[in-house]
Amino acid sequence: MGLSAYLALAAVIFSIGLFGVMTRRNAVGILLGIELMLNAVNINLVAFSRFHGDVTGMVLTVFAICITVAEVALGLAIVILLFRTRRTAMADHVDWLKG
Amino acid sequence: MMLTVLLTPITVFLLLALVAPLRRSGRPAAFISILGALGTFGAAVQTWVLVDRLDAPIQRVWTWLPDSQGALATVGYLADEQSAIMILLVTLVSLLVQIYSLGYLSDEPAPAIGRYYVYQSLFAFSMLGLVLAPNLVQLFICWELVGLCSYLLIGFWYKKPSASRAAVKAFWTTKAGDVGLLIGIVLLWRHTGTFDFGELQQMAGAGLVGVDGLALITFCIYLGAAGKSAQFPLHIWLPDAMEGPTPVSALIHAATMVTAGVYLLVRMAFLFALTPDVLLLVAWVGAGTALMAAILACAQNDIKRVLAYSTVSQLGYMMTAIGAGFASAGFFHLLTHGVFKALLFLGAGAVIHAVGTNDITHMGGLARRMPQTMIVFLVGTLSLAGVPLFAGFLSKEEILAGVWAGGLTGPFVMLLMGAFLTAFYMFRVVFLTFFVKPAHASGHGHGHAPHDAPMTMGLPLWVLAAASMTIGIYFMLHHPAEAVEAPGWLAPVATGVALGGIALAWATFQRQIINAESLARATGPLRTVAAHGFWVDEAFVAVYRGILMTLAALVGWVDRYIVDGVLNVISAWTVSGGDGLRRIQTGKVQDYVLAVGAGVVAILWWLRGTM
Amino acid sequence: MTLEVVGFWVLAVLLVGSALAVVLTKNLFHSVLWLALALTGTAGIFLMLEAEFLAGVQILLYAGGVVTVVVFAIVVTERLVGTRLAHTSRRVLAGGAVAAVFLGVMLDILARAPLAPVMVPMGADPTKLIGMALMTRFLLPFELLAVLLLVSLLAASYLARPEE
Amino acid sequence: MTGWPVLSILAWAPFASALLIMGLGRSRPGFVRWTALLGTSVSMACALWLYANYDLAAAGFQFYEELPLVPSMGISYQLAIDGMSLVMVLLTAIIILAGVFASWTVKTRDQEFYALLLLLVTGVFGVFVSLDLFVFFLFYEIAVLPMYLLIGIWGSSGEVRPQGLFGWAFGRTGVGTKEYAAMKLTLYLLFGSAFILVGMLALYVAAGSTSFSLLALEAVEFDPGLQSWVFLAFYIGFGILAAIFPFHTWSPDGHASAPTAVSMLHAGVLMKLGAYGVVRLGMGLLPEATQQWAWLVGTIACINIVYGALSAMAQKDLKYVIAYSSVSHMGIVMLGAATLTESGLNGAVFQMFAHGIMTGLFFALVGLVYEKAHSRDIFSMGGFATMMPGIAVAFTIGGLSSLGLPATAGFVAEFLTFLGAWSSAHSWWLFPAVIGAFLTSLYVLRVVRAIFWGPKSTDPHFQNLPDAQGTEWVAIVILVGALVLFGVLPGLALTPIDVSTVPLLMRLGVL
Repeated sequence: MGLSAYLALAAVIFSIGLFGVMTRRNAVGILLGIELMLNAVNINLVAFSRFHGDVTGMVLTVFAICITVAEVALGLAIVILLFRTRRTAMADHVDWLKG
Repeated sequence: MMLTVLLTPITVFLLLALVAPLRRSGRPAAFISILGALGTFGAAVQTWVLVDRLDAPIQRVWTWLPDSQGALATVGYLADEQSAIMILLVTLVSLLVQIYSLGYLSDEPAPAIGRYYVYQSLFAFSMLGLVLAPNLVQLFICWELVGLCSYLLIGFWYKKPSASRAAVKAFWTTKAGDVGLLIGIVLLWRHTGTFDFGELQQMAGAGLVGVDGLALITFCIYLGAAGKSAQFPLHIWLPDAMEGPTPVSALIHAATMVTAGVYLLVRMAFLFALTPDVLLLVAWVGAGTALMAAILACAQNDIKRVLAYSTVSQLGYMMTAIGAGFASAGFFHLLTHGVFKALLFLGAGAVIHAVGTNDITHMGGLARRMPQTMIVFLVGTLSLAGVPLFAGFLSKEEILAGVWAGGLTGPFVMLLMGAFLTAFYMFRVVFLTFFVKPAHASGHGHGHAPHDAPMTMGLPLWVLAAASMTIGIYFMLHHPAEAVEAPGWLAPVATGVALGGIALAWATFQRQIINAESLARATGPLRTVAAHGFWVDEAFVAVYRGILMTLAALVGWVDRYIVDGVLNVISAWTVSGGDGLRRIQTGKVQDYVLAVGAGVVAILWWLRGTM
Repeated sequence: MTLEVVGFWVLAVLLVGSALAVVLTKNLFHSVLWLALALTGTAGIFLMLEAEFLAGVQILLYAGGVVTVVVFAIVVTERLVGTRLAHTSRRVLAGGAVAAVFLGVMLDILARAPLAPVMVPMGADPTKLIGMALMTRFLLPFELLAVLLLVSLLAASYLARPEE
Repeated sequence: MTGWPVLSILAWAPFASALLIMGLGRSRPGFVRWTALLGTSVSMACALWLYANYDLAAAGFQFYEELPLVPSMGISYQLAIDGMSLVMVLLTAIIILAGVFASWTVKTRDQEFYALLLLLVTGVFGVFVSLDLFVFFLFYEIAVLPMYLLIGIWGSSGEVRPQGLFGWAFGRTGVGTKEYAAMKLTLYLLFGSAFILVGMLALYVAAGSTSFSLLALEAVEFDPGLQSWVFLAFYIGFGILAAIFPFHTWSPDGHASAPTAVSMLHAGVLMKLGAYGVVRLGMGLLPEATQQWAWLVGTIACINIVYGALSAMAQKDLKYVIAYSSVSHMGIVMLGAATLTESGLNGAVFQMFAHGIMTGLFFALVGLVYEKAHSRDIFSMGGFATMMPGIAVAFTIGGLSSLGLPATAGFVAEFLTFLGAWSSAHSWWLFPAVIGAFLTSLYVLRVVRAIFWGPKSTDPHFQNLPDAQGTEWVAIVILVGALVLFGVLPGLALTPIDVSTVPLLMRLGVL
């Protein structure tokens, strides 16, 4: 299997994640979509790293995974906060910045 | 010497205008002003003597508007035969009027008197500057300044609505003429390259002034003269100008300022001679004005308005003479008229001051109470009526001779009719004021019996009466070299016409052989027309209200609602556009993600194309 | 058809299927479980790419940690409201279109790009290499990452603290 | 010549006092006023010194100062004045000095008010003295921008009349309020300055991108096609500030809403900035385009004259009358410039000066009347001359100057312009110009009579109003004095003007 197969797979998963981010009403659902997208990126990183014989991509993947953890923690905290203040977890109910 | 003539009044003006306590003190200010006027008169006499002796014009100019060639316009003085004698008239009448005003305005509060003399000094300066102007620019400057003084003095009692309205009306009407004058000056400058009277005269004499387009120029200049000298239809302001104090009417609206138009045409006669069509117009309008104003004067009951219409009429005479090509005759009448009309106004002022009304039907039988006033007024009246031995006879005869010699039969007949009416309406005033029993007993509003005016007012009257007589007798004896020999039948005819007018007035108002009412009715529709002043006023009001104000309102509306409206529509569209665009800012984060995604897709699409 | 190809396709189908399930299922809880499956599948991909360490981290941190946290969060919030969380979708068509066009363009670009067909030997054990890199070249980012994690944990616990 | 950078002192003295006021003037009203007076007096002294020391025989640009700012782009702080700018500097100094006195009674936030006013003045001075186009533009913007705050904060709102055709649009934009006026003015002027900037950059690039200096650009002969559109850009850009039709509507609203000193400065000086820009940059740098477009400039100027006068006749609000009269009088300025004759251009520059003083006086007096009577409705007031004789006399003198009465500065300007108009290629311009002058006499005297000289109003609000007092007199006396002085002795201003207009016209090849 060549590099392009991995990249294609990652692209598919990224697109699916993007779709989820754009369409999910629930904030947690959006977070899940983001996880998918990040995951696709990780696949890309590892694939490139492996096919170019350079370990940097893998290191970055480690970083990415760690940061994702932080992001999820914060994201969920925000969701809970949102829930407390607005009684909703629906992202499209939150439009304070409406023009 | 000439500078003294100009500098004295302006110094007095500045002194009184700038030193407020002096101005507010009233009578001291008046004394300073009179002293100044006396000095000016003295200087004017000396100037006259000097010019007479030198027998050559004295001119001196300073640069006023510099340009790259040195001077675009200058100011200075030009004292020649005409201007020297004219400043004599101006300073004399001005001096006498200032003395007279001291008595006439004695009831006014001190600051008002001070203000009055400020205006008087400014007027004296401007009028003298006008007369002595060596060029058209200075003439125009002073021309406007005398107009300003006229405006200020007519509106002297500005708290009276009619006075402030009359002041504005006078300014506007003369200004309309001045627009013409200004255009004329500008055009003439382009035409000849100079403003200077001397140069213009030389050029005209040498045939260097092109005749093409000159008629327009002279016509424009004539417009200015017509406005100032109250020629039909721009005469409407002069009767209303009687709202000012009577001495002012005597000085400005009879003897000096209103004659400025005539003076201008006399000055420019050499130029007008090149445009006979315009001269013809001047003559016909002049004659028409003379007759029309005489008719209107018969229909007035206000003594000052009678005199005002009479002034308009006499100005018409002068203009006709100029139009006929005999400017000197017009100028001569200007001088004699200046003296006796000032006399008449001041006499009328004495009467008004004594009885407290302007209405001749409320007067009557004043001859016994005010004998001196009656005598001087009679002198003036006889002079105006053109009775031999009096100043007016000569000048009027000269005008008639000139018009006849100019071949203008129509204007000649009109002037003759005017002369008849002049005698009639003036003696109507004399009889109604001084002789017959008052028709309305309530006239004497002062609460005490009317009596002759005090010394300050009496002295000027006697001086002017004497001057009238002197001029009349002097010239009768030393008949001046006339430009035209009058036909032998003219003097008797003119005298006969005048006496006829007097007789009719005597029969109607003194003996009451002829019923005044039926006489008036006999004139038929003319009476109605006269009562309305030929509707000239109404025509002007219609133009002002109907055309100008409507146009202004229209333009104002267009400006606010179209020009500015379009701007505001653009602005409103921008605001609504912003409002519309605002709605795409939903505040929902996913919509933004959608947009970002679409954007990324677009960028990728573009990248793909470049691969 | 080598084992590698078969393995890849199996994993690919598994991944895509579970990912689709994540974004399409109506039940939030199920979504999370499908995500766990997808993450595990990703770990499989990592294994195929000979990145064992990363596969381990993936399973431990993601499939283990993250999913657990999410589940906790859901449970907590549902307890807070007392109802089940709705889990519907919006603008499916627009989102689908954007995502599909995106995918199409990406695949098109991939198809044209000259990409390496075979793997290059790493020269050593990737795990060891990662460890070396983290302790040498990426030491500073690594430390910063630690700080970041600490800060975000503190921040999360601050944000989600019980109401006073 | 001394070693002192007089032009810089002139321009920056107000700025320095503005800094002082902002730094130390908090709740010290006396300090604020005296510092402002000091700053403007320094400028006045500099202006008089310049006037006295300008070498008329040598003519040209004098008192040269230069300090390179960005050498690589040819931007330098380059100052000098010629006769025309000398007169404008003098005008600005007079107006701002009077303006400081006229706003002595400002109560709200006087610290900021004076600081902004002085900042504005620095901008105006800077425009008149700078030779470098970049610096010119910088100063130009400094002169325009404080206006927004000055009107928006210290202005006064008039009646709101959202009606008639496009009434909905007025309603939306908030016509009549001071915020509307401030916004309109600022947007309009910035819209104009965009054109100016484009024009300047075009010339800069066309001349080889080496120097922004006016002197350097003057030496370049630009391509006629470029000249043509750059001239139009300058004409629109500066013309908006000079209130050319149909871009004049900011002026009535802006001037009516602005506080006294701001109206004075804006109508008195800033509008001249526009005309100055057209003459200095448009005519000075683009000789061929000037001849090409003179017909347009002159014809629009004629429209301005008559249209402005008629609009003024239709107004009921005193400030609007004065503002529209400015529109009309700026037409005279533009007309004089468009005649391309010596007398016409002299008349234009003189009219800038005369109208500056005149309108400054008008707005000062209107401000006083408004302050005392709290009304701007012409036909509700009446007979004020008995209560405020000083204001009445001054207003009458201003009015007479406005209608071109000889012995006031207004006449000289109009007369010269008329001479120029008839001598120009389009001699018919004379007639609208003269008619405009006549219409002016109609509306001015009407207003003067209605407010001051007519019968006394019976409205209880208008009884026992005080005359001008204290410092207010100073402003009036300065302005009336200048108006009459330059009317009686026009050579004082005409001589320096002439030495700078003649070379300009020679460059145009019309002299």
